[in-house]
Amino acid sequence: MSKNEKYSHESYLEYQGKYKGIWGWLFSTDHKRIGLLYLYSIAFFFVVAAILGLLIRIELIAPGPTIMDAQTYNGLFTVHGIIMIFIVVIPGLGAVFGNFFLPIMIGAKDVAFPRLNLLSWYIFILGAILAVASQFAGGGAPDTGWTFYVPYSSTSSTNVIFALTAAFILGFSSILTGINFIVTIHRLRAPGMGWFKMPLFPWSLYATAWIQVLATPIVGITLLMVIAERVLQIGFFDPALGGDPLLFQHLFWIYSHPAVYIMILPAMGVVTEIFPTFSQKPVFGYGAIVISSIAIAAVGYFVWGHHMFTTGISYWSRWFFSFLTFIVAIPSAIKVFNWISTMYGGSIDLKTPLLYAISFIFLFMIGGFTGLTLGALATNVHLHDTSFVVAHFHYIIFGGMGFAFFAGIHYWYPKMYGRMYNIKLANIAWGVLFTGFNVLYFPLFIIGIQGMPRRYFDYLEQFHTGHFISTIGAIILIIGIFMMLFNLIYYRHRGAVAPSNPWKGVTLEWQIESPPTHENFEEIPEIKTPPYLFKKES
Amino acid sequence: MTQTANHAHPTDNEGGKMGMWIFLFTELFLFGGLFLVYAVFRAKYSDDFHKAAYELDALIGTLNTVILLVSSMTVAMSITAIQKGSKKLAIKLLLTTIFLAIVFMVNKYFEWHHKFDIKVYPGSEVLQNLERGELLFFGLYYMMTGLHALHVIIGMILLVICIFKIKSGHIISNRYLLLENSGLYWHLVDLIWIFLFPLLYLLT
Amino acid sequence: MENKTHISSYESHGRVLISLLLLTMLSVLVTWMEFGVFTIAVALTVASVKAFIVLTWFMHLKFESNFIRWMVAGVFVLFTLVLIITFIDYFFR
Amino acid sequence: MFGGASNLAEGVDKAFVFIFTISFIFIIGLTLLMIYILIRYRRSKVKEAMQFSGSIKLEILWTIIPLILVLFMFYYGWVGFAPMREVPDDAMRIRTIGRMWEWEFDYGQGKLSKVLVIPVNKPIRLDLVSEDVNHSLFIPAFRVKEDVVPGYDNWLWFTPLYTGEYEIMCTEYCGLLHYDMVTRARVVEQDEFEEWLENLEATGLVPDHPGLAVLKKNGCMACHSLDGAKLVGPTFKNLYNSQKTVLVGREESVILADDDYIKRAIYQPNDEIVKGYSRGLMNSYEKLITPAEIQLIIEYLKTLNGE
Ligand code: HEA
Ligand code: HEA
Ligand code: HEC
Ligand code: CUA
Ligand SMILES: [Cu+2]
Repeated sequence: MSKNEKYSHESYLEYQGKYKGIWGWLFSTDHKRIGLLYLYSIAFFFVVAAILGLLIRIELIAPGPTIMDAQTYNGLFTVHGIIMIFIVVIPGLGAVFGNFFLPIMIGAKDVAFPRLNLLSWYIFILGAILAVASQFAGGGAPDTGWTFYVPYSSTSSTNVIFALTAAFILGFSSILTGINFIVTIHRLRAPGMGWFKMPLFPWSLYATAWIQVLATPIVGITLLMVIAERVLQIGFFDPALGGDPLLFQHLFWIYSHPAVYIMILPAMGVVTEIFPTFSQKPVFGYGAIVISSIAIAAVGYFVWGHHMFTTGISYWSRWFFSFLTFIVAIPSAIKVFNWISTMYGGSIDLKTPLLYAISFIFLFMIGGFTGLTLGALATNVHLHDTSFVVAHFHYIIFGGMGFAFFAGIHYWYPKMYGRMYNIKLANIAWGVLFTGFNVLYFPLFIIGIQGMPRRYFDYLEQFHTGHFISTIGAIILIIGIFMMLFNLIYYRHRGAVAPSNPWKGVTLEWQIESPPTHENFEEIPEIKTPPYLFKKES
Repeated sequence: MTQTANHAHPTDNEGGKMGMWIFLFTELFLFGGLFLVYAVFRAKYSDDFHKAAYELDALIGTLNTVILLVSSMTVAMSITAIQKGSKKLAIKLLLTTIFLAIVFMVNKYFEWHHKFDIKVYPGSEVLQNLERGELLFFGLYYMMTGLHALHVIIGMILLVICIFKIKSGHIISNRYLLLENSGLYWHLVDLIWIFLFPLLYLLT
Repeated sequence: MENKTHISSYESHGRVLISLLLLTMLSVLVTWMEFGVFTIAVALTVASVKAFIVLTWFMHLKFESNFIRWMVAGVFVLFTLVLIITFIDYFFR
Repeated sequence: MFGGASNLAEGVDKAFVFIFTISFIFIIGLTLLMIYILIRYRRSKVKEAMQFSGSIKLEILWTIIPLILVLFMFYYGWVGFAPMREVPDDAMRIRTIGRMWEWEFDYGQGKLSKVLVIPVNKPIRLDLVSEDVNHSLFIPAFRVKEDVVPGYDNWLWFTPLYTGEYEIMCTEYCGLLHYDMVTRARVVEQDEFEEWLENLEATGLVPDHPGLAVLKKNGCMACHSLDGAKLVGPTFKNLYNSQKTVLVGREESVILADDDYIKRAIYQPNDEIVKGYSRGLMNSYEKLITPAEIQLIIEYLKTLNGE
């Protein structure tokens, strides 16, 4: 098995530092190993939450109780939501690919604070375990929905405090990662790499990191206040004690709307790397993409109220938030047009990563336009808290961030492991997954418009067909996912040895061996050219 | 815009300081959330807030303000001392700071203790029977000063660590990032108090 | 590296402290004098001035890189915006 | 999605049609464009990629066009929404109570119903009250939804256009039986509605007259009776518009207990003392009771006359 002789240097996978074996992983401050730690742990929690998602779907296959009771169902979608949002997608791309590739792409040997980086992972694990434990411990699974709306969350007798604490801790981990990335990008770019010679994935991480740093503390303190409310009867949000339940929603969404951009920006960054490589062509509108990332981060901070259009916030508040919601769609539009133009006129190699990337565009468009439908005041009144919203965010989170994640893993897999997966199988898996995805979520739009509320354990007869088709889709989707996973796991050790630059990419990570050595670069490269220059000069 | 090419170890002062500042931003927003809540309830119950603020002892508040300001100065001076190479003076100044911090906490203790004595603590019956606005005021008071006190304690721990590092020669006149960052943290504690003080004690 | 470390003198720290103490006195006095609705405005303005002083001298912003200075300003602006936007709701209810 | 059964549905559906049309055009158009590009520029056909990297003109173009389109979307959304917050004054008001996990509609006089029965073609205003946690009242056919938040007076309104039965659902998660918090809205002709209301049994408590509520809230009943009994203070029965003998200082005089007198009696109780009672017992309520509330009290006092 050991073909290490092939590598001129010892790869980071074999590197023996102070600690050996498993400890060499658990105590490693190597950003690549930490990236993989995140990958494995996030994948694990993804599978857990996905199984919960599947159970939700099975329950909804027909009206009336099918496999569980209402309380279980309420716990299921809550924990499904908490794990997916706080453990899988918010750290997701940033923590896995960001950790692994950010330093390499900017020509650094590691992040700015490697030990802090490892600490973030431990904090993350602590929070994650707590979140999962909340499902089983004492009072029963929390049943508040991932949004923890008061007063329900301050009265429910389930393990809400567990879940709140978990979310708080996970937020802390997210903040530390953000700080690390910002400083890394500021301080450790290779000589000659000015801001506008930096590849676009680091750029998107930079914009994301700022949101992480500036928005997360708000939800932290909010969750603390809910805990205080439950434990000390302080009552900031309890109307009986003079508090204001809507204030909680303001505070919650001040964080949680920017959080959706924490999820999507790195995803956009990943596909922005993929299009030029597979078209063998510079990215179209580099500057526009950079500016739009920053614009999304900046404007995205001020639209939180669009989750509260029907709560009775003031007329002008609704007006303002709706208006800004539409404005924040523009940078996303700019990106879509630039991606498509990047492919135009290229020499396009339709390999698995590109397949995922174009389906990302497709699904993101559907998710985005339905987002616009939700952002308009009149239509929001009808659609708020219906399964239309559920379909919107699955399209944009799973279809967007999820597919970008799959694109990324198929793109960088050879670099990370030095092996190739089976491309044919990967393409078939993509087909199944893509079909299943649409069959699963598209019907939810339709029944949502017909008035199917979300978080409903049971439903009226007229929604049966839609739910039934949707559940079938879930099963197809899972088959696709398992094909993909099998492919990635099986060929991890058995695949053909990957060349250092299988896709003929031009960014820095493709200029070093696969897998990279412990310190990435023997010598820090001097950057003289813009990041996406495909012309062979010599 | 030049780079430290080496393995990103704490020798990158500028980076370390930048990281600290960004961390301070998150702290500001942590309290920012509370300030937001304060603003909303104050707008809603301004009379009750006035009434409740009378209950607080403005004298202790003022005293604690002065203490924190002085301690902020001693920390700043200790950095000057280290830069100039006078280890002894730096340690003395840090000890003064910690002493002041302890005085601050003792004051706080008496303040809270008194409140508990007259049964004004979260969840107490006396509190529940007050006007809603006053109740919220005390809720915010405990939350804000409590969180602030927690920061004071963390700051003290950091400063103690600094003292040891100065003694052991890890912090010296051209390498004092830890001291600088701890100092920044301590100033943040002061900064937040600068706002807490008028909002909680002076609004009578 | 732009390592132009600035060493502040003890005296300058002392002067900063004195001005801070004076401002504290001012805000205490102001609240005794009862400016009505303006009391809070005055108290907060004084607090902001104090915060500015602490940031500039004690926290050394005066001698820091531009990036950090702009970020600090940005953070305060951001918080103000969030406050204002929240109040678009509360004022017009 | 069509078949909107209220006056508000049209504006909402217009916004739907507009946004969905644009969305379909863009999603289908851009998808076809992508497929075309993938085929036209596939590697087996195009060996050498063109090397260009941007165009300011295009960037401006595809910033401006979407911007204009989304502004229209915003406009339609707003126009469809604005009437939802402009309730006509003559709307029929029904207090709507949401509690875990049922709806209750209060038609006044203690008449409570679990089903919303309303006359067709009449503006209806539902005043939303929550007794526990957040709920949200959703009537898909009417395109209306508004949260029911404890401690916060929220409302919604609509005019039903057609008779028939429509679903009402709770769309804000509220715990165990959230999914079961559904009921119906029955829209009927005016006379049928009146008949139904007539026959509706009063099962609930008749809510207090708002004036009485003010009196109770301020503790007036400790000293004043409603039935003629003499307590610390004089009774309220038959007080309004009666002739009262009062002492101003030491002078005795007879005055008419009109609106103004009642107001003085509450704001400056010790200026005129009713004969037979002592000064200083009742304190001024000037800070506690607003003039509007006094008006309510007066309205209530009027109901205590006669018999
Ligand atoms: C990754 C996460 C993510 C992202 C990126 C988005 C992006 C957007 N979201 Fe979404 N959203 C969620 C995750 C996300 N959302 C979640 C999780 C919820 C539910 C929370 C809960 O209640 O549990 C939610 C809910 C939600 C609501 C509240 C619904 C309700 O409960 O009533 C609204 C309302 O405005 C909204 C709007 C939008 C808009 C306008 C965008 C825009 O940013 C989209 C921009 C994209 C495009 C516009 C498409 C691409 C552009 C083109 C193809 C070019 C052509 C364009 C034009 C002509 C305009 N979202
Ligand atoms: C990232 C976000 C994410 C993802 C991926 C999913 C995935 C799925 N979700 Fe979703 N969901 C949410 C986020 C997400 N969900 C949120 C936030 C809510 C709201 C909760 C609330 O209301 O509070 C929600 C709510 C929600 C509901 C609505 C419940 C209700 O309102 O009553 C439903 C119902 O159908 C549902 C179903 C599913 C299904 C069938 C999947 C399936 O797609 C899952 C199938 C996927 C798999 C089985 C994948 C297996 C994965 C692997 C094997 C790992 C591979 C990993 C790597 C290689 C890293 N979810
Ligand atoms: C402590 C007992 C007390 C309370 C409480 C009290 N009152 Fe009175 N009230 C009196 C007495 C005694 C008098 C008669 C002396 C006078 O006219 O001032 C009086 C007189 C009046 C009169 C004039 C009656 C008349 O017959 O001319 C009015 C009207 C009145 N009260 C209204 C109120 C209202 C409204 C409240 C509550 C908001 C209230 N009172 C609370 C003791 C009380
Ligand atoms: Cu009531 Cu949901
Ligand atoms: Cu949002």
